[in-house]
Amino acid sequence: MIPILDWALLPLLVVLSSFVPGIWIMFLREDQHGLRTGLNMAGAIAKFVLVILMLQGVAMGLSYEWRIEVLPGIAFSLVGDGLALLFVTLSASLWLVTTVYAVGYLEGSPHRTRFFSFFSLCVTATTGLAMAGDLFTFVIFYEALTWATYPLIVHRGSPEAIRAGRLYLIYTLTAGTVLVVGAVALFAEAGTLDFVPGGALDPEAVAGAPVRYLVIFFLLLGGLAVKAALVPLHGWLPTAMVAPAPVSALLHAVAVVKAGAFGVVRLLHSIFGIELATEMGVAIVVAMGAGFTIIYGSVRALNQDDLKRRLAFSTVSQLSYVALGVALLLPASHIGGLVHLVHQGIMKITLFFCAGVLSEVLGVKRVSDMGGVGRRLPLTMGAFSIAALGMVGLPPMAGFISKWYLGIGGLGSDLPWVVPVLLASSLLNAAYFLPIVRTAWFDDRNSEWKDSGRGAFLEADWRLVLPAVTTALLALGCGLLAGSEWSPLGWTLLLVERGHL
Amino acid sequence: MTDVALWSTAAVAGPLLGAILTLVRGRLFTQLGLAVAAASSLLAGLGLTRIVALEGPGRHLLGGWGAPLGIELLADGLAVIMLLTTAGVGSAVSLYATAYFGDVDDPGMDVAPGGRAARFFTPVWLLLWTSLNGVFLSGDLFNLYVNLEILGLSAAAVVTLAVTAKATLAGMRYLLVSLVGSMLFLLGVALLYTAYGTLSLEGLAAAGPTGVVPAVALGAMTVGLAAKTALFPLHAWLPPAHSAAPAPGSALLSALVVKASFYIIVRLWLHVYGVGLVGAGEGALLFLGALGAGAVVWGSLLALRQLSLKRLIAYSTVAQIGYLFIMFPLLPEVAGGVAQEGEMGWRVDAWGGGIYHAVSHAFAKAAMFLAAGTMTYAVADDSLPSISGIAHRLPMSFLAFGLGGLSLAGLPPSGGFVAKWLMLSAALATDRWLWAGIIALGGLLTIAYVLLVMRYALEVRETPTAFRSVPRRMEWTAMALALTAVALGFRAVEILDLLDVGGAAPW
Amino acid sequence: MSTDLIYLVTGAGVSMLGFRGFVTRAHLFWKILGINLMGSGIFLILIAAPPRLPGGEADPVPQAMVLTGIVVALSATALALGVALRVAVRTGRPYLEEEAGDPVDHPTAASEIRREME
Amino acid sequence: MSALPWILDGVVALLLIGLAYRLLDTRDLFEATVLYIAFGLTLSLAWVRLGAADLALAEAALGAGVTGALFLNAYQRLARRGEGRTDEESSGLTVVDDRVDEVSPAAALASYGVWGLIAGGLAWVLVTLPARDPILPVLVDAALEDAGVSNPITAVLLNFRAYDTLLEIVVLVAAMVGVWSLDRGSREFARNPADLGDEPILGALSRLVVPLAGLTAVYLTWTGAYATGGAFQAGALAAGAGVLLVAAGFMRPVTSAAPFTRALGVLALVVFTVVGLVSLFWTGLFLDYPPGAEYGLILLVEGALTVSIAVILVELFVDVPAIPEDDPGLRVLDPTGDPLGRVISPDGAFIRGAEEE
Repeated sequence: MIPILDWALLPLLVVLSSFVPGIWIMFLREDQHGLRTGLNMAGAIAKFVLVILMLQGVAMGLSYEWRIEVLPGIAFSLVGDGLALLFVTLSASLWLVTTVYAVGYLEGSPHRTRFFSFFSLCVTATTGLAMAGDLFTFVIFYEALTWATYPLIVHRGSPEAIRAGRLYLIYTLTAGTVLVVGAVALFAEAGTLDFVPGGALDPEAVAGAPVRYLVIFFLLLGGLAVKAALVPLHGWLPTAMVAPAPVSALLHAVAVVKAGAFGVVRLLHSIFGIELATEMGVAIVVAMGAGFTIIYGSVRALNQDDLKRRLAFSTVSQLSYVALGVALLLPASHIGGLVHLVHQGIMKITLFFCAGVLSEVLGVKRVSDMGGVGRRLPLTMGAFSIAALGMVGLPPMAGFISKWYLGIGGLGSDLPWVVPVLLASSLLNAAYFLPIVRTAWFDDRNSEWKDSGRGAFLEADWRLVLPAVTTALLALGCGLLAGSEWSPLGWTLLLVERGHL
Repeated sequence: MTDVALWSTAAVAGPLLGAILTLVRGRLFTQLGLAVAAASSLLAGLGLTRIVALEGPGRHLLGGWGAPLGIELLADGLAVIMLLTTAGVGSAVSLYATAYFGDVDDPGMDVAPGGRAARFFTPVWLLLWTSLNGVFLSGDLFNLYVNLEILGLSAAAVVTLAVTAKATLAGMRYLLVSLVGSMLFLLGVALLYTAYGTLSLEGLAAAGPTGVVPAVALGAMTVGLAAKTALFPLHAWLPPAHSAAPAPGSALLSALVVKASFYIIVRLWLHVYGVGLVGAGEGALLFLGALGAGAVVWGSLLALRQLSLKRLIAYSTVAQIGYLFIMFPLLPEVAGGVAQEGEMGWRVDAWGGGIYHAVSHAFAKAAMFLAAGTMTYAVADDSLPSISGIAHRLPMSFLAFGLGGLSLAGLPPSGGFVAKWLMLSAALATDRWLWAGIIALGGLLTIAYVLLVMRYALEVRETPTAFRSVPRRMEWTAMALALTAVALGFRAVEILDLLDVGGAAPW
Repeated sequence: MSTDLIYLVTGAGVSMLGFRGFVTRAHLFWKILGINLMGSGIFLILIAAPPRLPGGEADPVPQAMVLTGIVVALSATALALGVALRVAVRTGRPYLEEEAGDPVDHPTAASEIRREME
Repeated sequence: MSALPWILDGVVALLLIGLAYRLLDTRDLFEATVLYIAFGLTLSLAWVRLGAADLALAEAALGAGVTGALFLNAYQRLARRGEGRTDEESSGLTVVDDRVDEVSPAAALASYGVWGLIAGGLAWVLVTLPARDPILPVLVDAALEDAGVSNPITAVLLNFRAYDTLLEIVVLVAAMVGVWSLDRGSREFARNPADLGDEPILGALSRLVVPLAGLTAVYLTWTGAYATGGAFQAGALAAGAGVLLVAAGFMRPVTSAAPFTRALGVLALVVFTVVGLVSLFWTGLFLDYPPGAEYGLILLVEGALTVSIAVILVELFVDVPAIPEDDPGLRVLDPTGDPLGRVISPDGAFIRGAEEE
């Protein structure tokens, strides 16, 4: 056994591995490209390796915890348990890929020092949030994430970007305040903020003050739902897609919306516990909200011509699978929801990578302009197609696995509308993704291309193409190799087996 | 000689000797005086903290007489925390000031209108420091009055160091308010001496002041001190004064000076009078809290309407002072309940939250004023549009401002977050949802005006404004203060433990 | 005893007259005079109120306090007069210019931003 | 019991109230100033009636004397400023308050009524306060033999509550430093240096008065230990002599630029602090004079106090009206917003700070 495996500092190191480069980069000069990229890559690789080590350790039955007491009874704690690792692995690996992509994407543009600094800090906040051992720590990173993301969203500095940034801040900061109030109320009432698998609250205490806990639950949910983009609190997300493509990729797949969704999972799983939440009747509310969001997002995605906007509404819709899965009191739907957390991330990041390539290389931003792009950029559009088909849920793609489990859960549920919602959503997914694929491959070129990437080693800058291909293959692999114990599904099943859920 | 005697003497005599040294003039003595003051204050703060943490509250019988005949210096958790805060902020601001005012030996100082400020800032500030430490340690009412007068005169002198007509008027207003505030305080002292025949705070606490005369006395003293603290609606003097002063002065006034009179209010209300321990006092606590809530809302809204950088920060001080007073209604264990004497205690989280806010605000606000001072120094203008794009030229100052704002807004991780967490916890645990709402709303408003500044600072203008380079020291001192404000968010336990020594309970 | 009472009432009267003068007069010199009278009134209270010593002497502790207070008031007056003179020099008039409520430098920062963005 | 004391007290009290009312009501600054001095003198009568002889002396010297002189001095400056101006903004109006709104008698009555009610309430609270036994005077009496001096007030000031007195000197020094910081270091007192010694009446007067005042000051310092007197009264007297010397032109106006003046001004502070520190290291407590040395140390401190107070008071008298005339250079500064005025920029150039580039 490698000695480092049971090192309690590992979670802290995972967080620091991007924090230190982030701060360092902040003080670099704009022209220190080599050092900046080096720091970025070193941080990304270090984080990836550390997470793999932790993954090993947890698989072997270890668990990690690092804490310092901040206030009496409240600690700043980082843990590496199964659920945390599910998310942290996702962000660590996708960050590695995104860093490569971002370096290529932003080549030659101004303010890269600022960008990469906050890029690293953004991932720091995400990993910290993933490994938060209690609600206090979670809140800290949740708020930090807001601040780390804001400069990325307004990066371009255009009035549009600034407006999007302001909208983002208004939504998320208000939500953050609500979350803090909820967290304090929870602490004042229950005296603990720790995340405990299966729920940290004492059912009898909750029964003693049902209204109070109901208020607390909705405060916390309200705070989380904004980042998770649950309708009607999703307004910031489609606007925020003015950000550079790597940011959108990160925002939609890894960081912000995932933080919200993960928070909902933590809320239902590790604070209230599914049984208690169901008993209180709040789980159904969450499920209904999620169901509505799934349909609403899909419908809105249908008539968006702007590719990134379509993808954004798709995110609104897809993300609620996670909340829906977790809110249903059934093992299968849990598995589906959690696995979808990972699968959606991988697929959605692929889609945004590809959208970025399209706009960067060809200048194509709208679906209606995409005629024939597949022939010019076969690798990219191949990746896009794999991810899009996965989103629709075609076997043997990753999306199929999650929808399968969700469907099984839905069938077993008392709620008659779950399966129809899932079916309708899949149809709608197909309705807004398949036309894109068809246009790209089978239509003729129908717009002006600036076509800047010719003569590159691949069809365009390899730093743009390879990440997309990698994540697409990853998505494919997650589906094909779902039976392996190292796949997201395998890991989730392990968690269930260990009783972590 | 006991350690308490040594360190409490050092806290007062150190800055005093420093002030005398700086009156010799010249760069050498200016720096020597600052060094003596900073070193003795820091050592005194740490030494007393050690004693208080290990052995409990300490006392120093000045002249060997002891209360009530003589004057005692008292050091409990609250006092040493304020001493340490003052030492930390004061040292950083002193360093900043040596760069900001330039070389006092420079013959050009005689020509530049600002030369006066450069020559006299240090002695005035060190006298101010003496009185701050004096206030925090004093255990005697009349002694507090004398300290308050030193504080008032030297603080007003800090404002009038700036030569503009605005600054002169603002300093005049500040001085007058300060003097009348002291007079009201003295009236209270006279009433209490008449009624109880002692000036010792502990002696008065032991006498258990109740009845009409103590109530009138407390009322007069509170009004006077609230005017000095700029509690809404007695705040009108603050924004002009704090914005017109030279930047290091603004930092000191906002971070420390207003806290001194607040500190005396806390001492009187909680320790001497124990107001609210019986049901009757709760109305008074609510009243203070309501004024605090008014300050939070009004100050923040006006901050949003300013187009001058330092004035915006000054209004923010008005708002943040409100939080200090929101502490009071959160203190009683039971909300709205009329409890019997002895049944009720103070909530530790409200107490800790209030004081923690005072401390983290001191660091954060000092950082913000210093950073703002650096920006105005660079462009020689104080209006928000003139600092357009400054973030790209003074990134460290910009960051210091941002981190200070982060703490001010109570966003994690920061000292301000811990403070707001504690106050929220006190409010929610006793079902005071309205107060929780105001605390949360104030945080959002704070974010709004901090962002307003950051937005200007980030924006890039077509025509660059004139810009002169800034001494590095001015940048990193602000940064150090901001980082301290943030660091306070990681380890509150020890500070709260220290606050427990002496605690909030009546003496 | 009666002497004390007379001066006690006088002290209350003088201090509040001073306070009133401070509040109502705009001229800086009268404001400073008002503060001084307020102080004198409070000094009277301090000496007249506490119990007298057997020989008719006043309590020495308040006497010392008032002695200190007189010097403090003198210092404050000196500085205040200095600043007041400078106000007269810099603004042309020795008055505390009334700022109506909370002044705002410019209409609103928000509208300014909006104007700039257009 | 005769009615005389009653009548006397009544007259003094009415005089105090009447003077206070009138001086705050008048629009003429000169009248107000003179009335203020009269008020101070009447107040010292009240102190005598209240059995506080030390206060009477101090009030006459400091309250009425020095403070009155400060007001007169400032008045003179203000009036002189008004004379030279032709623009209507500052044409002599500054010594006549033209900002008093005409109010109807009813409104005035209402205003005084409200304030009278407050004062009445305060008085009522004080008058109805139940009598208590003297507490501190008993303690003072008991501790007096260890205090080193026999005048209880001096004992309180320089021994029991010596810390207060130390800080009181700090207040004085703070005011002095504050006033220094207001002026620009170069100015003239009322008299031109060329006219030094050229003032026959003042000259004769000072030849007569100054030595007398000096002697009395020394005596008062000395006597403070056991009888009425003390450093503050003595310092005020010496300051009066100093002011006379300056006014008569025998002495160059002392300025903040003079190191000797600064040294004398903080002398008391230094001596007092050093005595405090020496006793800290000797007996273990700050200002706890070593047994047996009390009298000597108190006398030392008193002496230093007398000197410093005299110097500071003369300083204030000279410095307060020496605030510089309006300086066109300053006018330019305001719009730039730099409160230090280091950026004089008619042409947009930086005068200071440029070398830091």
